[in-house]
Amino acid sequence: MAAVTSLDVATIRKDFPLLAQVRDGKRITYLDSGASALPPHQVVAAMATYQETTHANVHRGVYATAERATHLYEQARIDVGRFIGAAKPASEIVFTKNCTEAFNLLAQSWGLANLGPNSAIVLTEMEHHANIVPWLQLQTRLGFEIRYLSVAEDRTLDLSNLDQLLDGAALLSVTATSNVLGTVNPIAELASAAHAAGALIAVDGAQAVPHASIDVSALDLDFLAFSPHKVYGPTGIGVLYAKAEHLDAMPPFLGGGGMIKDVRLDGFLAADGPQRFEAGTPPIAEAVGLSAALAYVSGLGLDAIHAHHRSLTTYALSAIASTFGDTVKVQGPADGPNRAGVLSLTVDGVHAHDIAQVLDTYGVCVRPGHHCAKPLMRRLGVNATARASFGIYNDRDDIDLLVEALQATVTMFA
Amino acid sequence: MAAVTSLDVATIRKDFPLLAQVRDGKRITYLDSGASALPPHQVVAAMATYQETTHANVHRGVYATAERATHLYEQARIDVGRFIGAAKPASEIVFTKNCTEAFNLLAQSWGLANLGPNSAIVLTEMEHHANIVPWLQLQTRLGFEIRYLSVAEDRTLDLSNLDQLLDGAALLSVTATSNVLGTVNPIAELASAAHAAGALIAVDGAQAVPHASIDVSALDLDFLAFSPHKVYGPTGIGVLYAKAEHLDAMPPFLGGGGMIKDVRLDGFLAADGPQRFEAGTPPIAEAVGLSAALAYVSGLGLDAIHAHHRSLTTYALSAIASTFGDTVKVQGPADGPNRAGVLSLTVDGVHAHDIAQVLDTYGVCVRPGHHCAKPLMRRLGVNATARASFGIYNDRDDIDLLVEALQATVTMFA
Amino acid sequence: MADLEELYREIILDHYRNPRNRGELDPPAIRVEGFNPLCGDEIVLSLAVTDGVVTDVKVGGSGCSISTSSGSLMSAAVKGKTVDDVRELLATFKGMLSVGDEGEHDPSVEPTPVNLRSLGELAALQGVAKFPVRIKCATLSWNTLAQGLDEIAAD
Amino acid sequence: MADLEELYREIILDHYRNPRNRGELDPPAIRVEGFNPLCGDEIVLSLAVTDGVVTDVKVGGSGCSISTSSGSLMSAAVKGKTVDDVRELLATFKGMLSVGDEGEHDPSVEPTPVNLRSLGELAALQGVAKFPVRIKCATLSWNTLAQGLDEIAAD
Ligand SMILES: Cc1ncc(COP(=O)(O)O)c(C=O)c1O
Ligand SMILES: Cc1ncc(COP(=O)(O)O)c(C=O)c1O
Repeated sequence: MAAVTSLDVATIRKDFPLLAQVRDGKRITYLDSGASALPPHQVVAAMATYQETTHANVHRGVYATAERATHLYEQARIDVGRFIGAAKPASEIVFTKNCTEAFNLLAQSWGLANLGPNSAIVLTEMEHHANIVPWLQLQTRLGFEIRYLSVAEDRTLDLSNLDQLLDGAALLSVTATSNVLGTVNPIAELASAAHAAGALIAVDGAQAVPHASIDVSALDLDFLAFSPHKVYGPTGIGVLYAKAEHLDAMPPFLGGGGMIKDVRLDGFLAADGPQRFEAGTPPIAEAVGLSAALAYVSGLGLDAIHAHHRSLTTYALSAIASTFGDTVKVQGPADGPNRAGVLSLTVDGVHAHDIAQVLDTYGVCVRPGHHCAKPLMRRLGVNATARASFGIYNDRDDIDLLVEALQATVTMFA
Repeated sequence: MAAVTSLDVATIRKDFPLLAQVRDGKRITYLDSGASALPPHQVVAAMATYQETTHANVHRGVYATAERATHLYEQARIDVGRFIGAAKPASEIVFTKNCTEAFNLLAQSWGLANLGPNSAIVLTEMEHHANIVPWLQLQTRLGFEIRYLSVAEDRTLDLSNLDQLLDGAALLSVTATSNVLGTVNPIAELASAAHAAGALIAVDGAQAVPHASIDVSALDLDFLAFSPHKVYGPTGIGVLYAKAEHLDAMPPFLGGGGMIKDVRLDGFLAADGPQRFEAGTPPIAEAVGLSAALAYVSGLGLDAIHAHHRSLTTYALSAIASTFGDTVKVQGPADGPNRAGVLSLTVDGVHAHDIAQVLDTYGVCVRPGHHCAKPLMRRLGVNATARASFGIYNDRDDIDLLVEALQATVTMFA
Repeated sequence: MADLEELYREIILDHYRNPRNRGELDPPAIRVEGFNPLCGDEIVLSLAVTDGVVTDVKVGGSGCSISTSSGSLMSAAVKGKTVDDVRELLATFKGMLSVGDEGEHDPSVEPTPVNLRSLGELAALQGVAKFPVRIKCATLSWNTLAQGLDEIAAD
Repeated sequence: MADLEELYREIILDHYRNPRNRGELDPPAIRVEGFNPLCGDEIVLSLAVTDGVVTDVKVGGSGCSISTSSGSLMSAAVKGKTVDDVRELLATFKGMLSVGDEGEHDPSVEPTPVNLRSLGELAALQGVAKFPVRIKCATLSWNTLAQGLDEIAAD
């Protein structure tokens, strides 16, 4: 069989009722999957079926429904583990509430146990706040050093001082793909550099996992966090992968039911494994939805998805450049294999809010703002961009409409 | 109009497809609402509709769908606030991932800012681990004193030394209803005692909110936490109410996007209001489901629900006593207005696991175990109970079947 | 598109392109920073109050057309007014945009009937009420102003 | 109900009602505690190993019929065996219950074909495999034993 290289967008769209809606005579052109992807009908149905036919609290019930709910929840853990190539899928995946909580857990558990006044960690200037603020919070408590890889003029990471920054560092925590620039960072290379320097590597996969297959074992990652709602799954759940040898040594984070072996009035004993980090009733229906989402994208094929996004990106970058010249800037690296489908647009004299507002009148959904990356915004010298980001349901028509709407914007504010 | 005093269970059941299922010739008798209530079709449909027609990330989008999603999410906050009588519904409700996270937030934010080596807080022996472990964790860090109200022989709280325990305490954190004993604690009285002693009061409403209306303003509560999935809502979301004057003074907890005003490489400025505590993408579909759940129970009427549960409880307690005498014990207070529909059963010589297992063969779903209340279990001198807990879809037939199945259990292990 | 023209009235685009009272004042004027945490807009307001009268105000920072024009219109409107009059104007302005006591916007609630005439040029921002997300842009400068007045009152 | 009789075989009920080797050993026997965090069952295992042979074992704590009978059956089965043989028995026992390498039970996977004869009376617990939640009850004493053996090996 020939390698699948393209998605059948027309068929895919049928799974997304939102895209069939017509409002004020316009259909919705959803170019905001980087913020949150739409969940396909299959995910919604899997959750609804679970909720209507199998719901029960997990882990403690003996009756058949509770057993089935527990099985579905634990199976979701295994599905996620397999999806990202975890060596021990049942023992290395923690379900959090979102990708952000995953970083808080990493900081407050691994970080608290492993960092101190003489430690250092390395982040980058292009991180999302989720991979900055938890470290700043912990820094206030422990006083370690935070070093930043900077963003080069070509909008890739400046790796010229990587070894120097890693020297003596305990952790490199870096995004696989920038949610603003679309830069795809060289994770394999960063992982070996970190390990060579004796540091661990944590990867923010929020933007990368939806677009290409990531294999934590092949890449030798210590930690990976991502957001199910950006992989066509539900809100209310997040994922932290931690290599078993780290997870098993990490102290608990949130406390409560389900994460303990024993509780007395004067102390408690924490449970082993992922459970130690899952206090309280977990996101059960959401785990079921996440499983369905991963099955859905696996069915399409991660390679096909990647190729589709690459081709849209190339088309969009060249359409924007040829239509607008320098008037509309795309903040990010030039087109190439390491350029993801995230287009941060800026227009001199027109604020991102206003771009997005005018685009909305065309049904074109893009997101204006700092995209939770204020340090990067300062580095770029802009205070907001209007970001178009691609998903499996987008096609060239969507980009043509984006260009048309951008033209109207430029005219309006000229 | 006459006061509604009973629920039309037959009609209600139609909203719960799970209850219509027949497995091995038996229908499911769900007596585990104390662990997690079943979500009615209305809740499932509200979430599915949101997911299929309105999903977008909240707070940052300008386009119509994002605006609508943001509105639904913020409206859910207001709905929750109104449901519990918050004075400022838009500003006093924080969405967490579950009730347990609400207590972690309380401890790590309010507690961290207000407790120290010379402080004391008061809990009770009947608390769920969610209202113990977070305080034990914080105690390890700060070294304050934790005092416990004990459980009296009649299985109510022993209040004889309340004033003494409150003396010099900063907080009383207590469950409104015990998830093991069904004891309904005198929250109004406890709130005034706490305030008279200069302490704040936090209430664990996980078991109480589904059964009776709670008005945080009338009761003058400082904090209230509860679990949407126990109020016929979805998993993946929790609620913390905090009086605005406290909330506004509380430092951030989890860090990341959405909870900041500004982030620089060397520090950040936290946002105001509930947003400060909602880092990352929130549980949007879940908030929509929660709104639908609160509308559903409000439609039935909290007073009617309360009366229904009271009547089932009276019926069950007397059926069990008359059938089994001393063979089957119900751990908890005698029947009365302050006795909730949570029946923790123990049988000498038969372990709770085995009770639940045999009951399952009748399709009767009860939960065996320590119910995340190990300190209480030690106080009761048992290591597990088999707990039957009532919901709006239960009726006397369910209790008759429970009794029949219990009889088989006793015979089998005699 | 009708709504869009309501939003981007000529007067708003004019104040966006040529904002009045740009810059900063020297001390003893006070300096207040405002953020729209959702979009990254920042405003730096300098405020001079003498004997209960706003004698001067300047606006720095950067934002979208709505927040910039609102800041510009506000600066022109409050200069020379007493603090009490400014607070009243603020309340009227928020009423026009249906912003509730808790700062929230409830689209199901009709805008408070306000005396639009009393708002003068500020009434141009009326169209924002139809765009709930943009209301925070329109109120950013006003909330920052209120914070500044509170700081002065607290001294 | 057929399954239920499979689960509660006579031999299991017998070991539940009359557990063998109850109690604790004095030092130098080592003491290991095991918890089933999900249900509150606790087990206290005393273990004496001399020259690579389990010379004595006693079981305390409290649990359900499955965990109690499993502990009782285990104690009878391992006494007098070499540590190596005990580890092999443990693997066979877990195989019978389809417990994977990570301790998880996958109901979609057929139980490993094991030599049931080599398990002797322990084979009575075979019916537990059909009740995934109870597998943790059946393995609690074995996991606690394994922990004890590891502690001794680490010395
Ligand atoms: C009294 C009580 N508090 C807290 C909780 C914890 O709720 P959740 O598991 O939703 O975090 C529960 C439910 O298990 C409970 O019954
Ligand atoms: C790169 C990156 N990291 C982290 C996050 C945070 O994800 P979440 O909001 O689901 O916690 C996002 C999404 O906003 C992101 O794009």
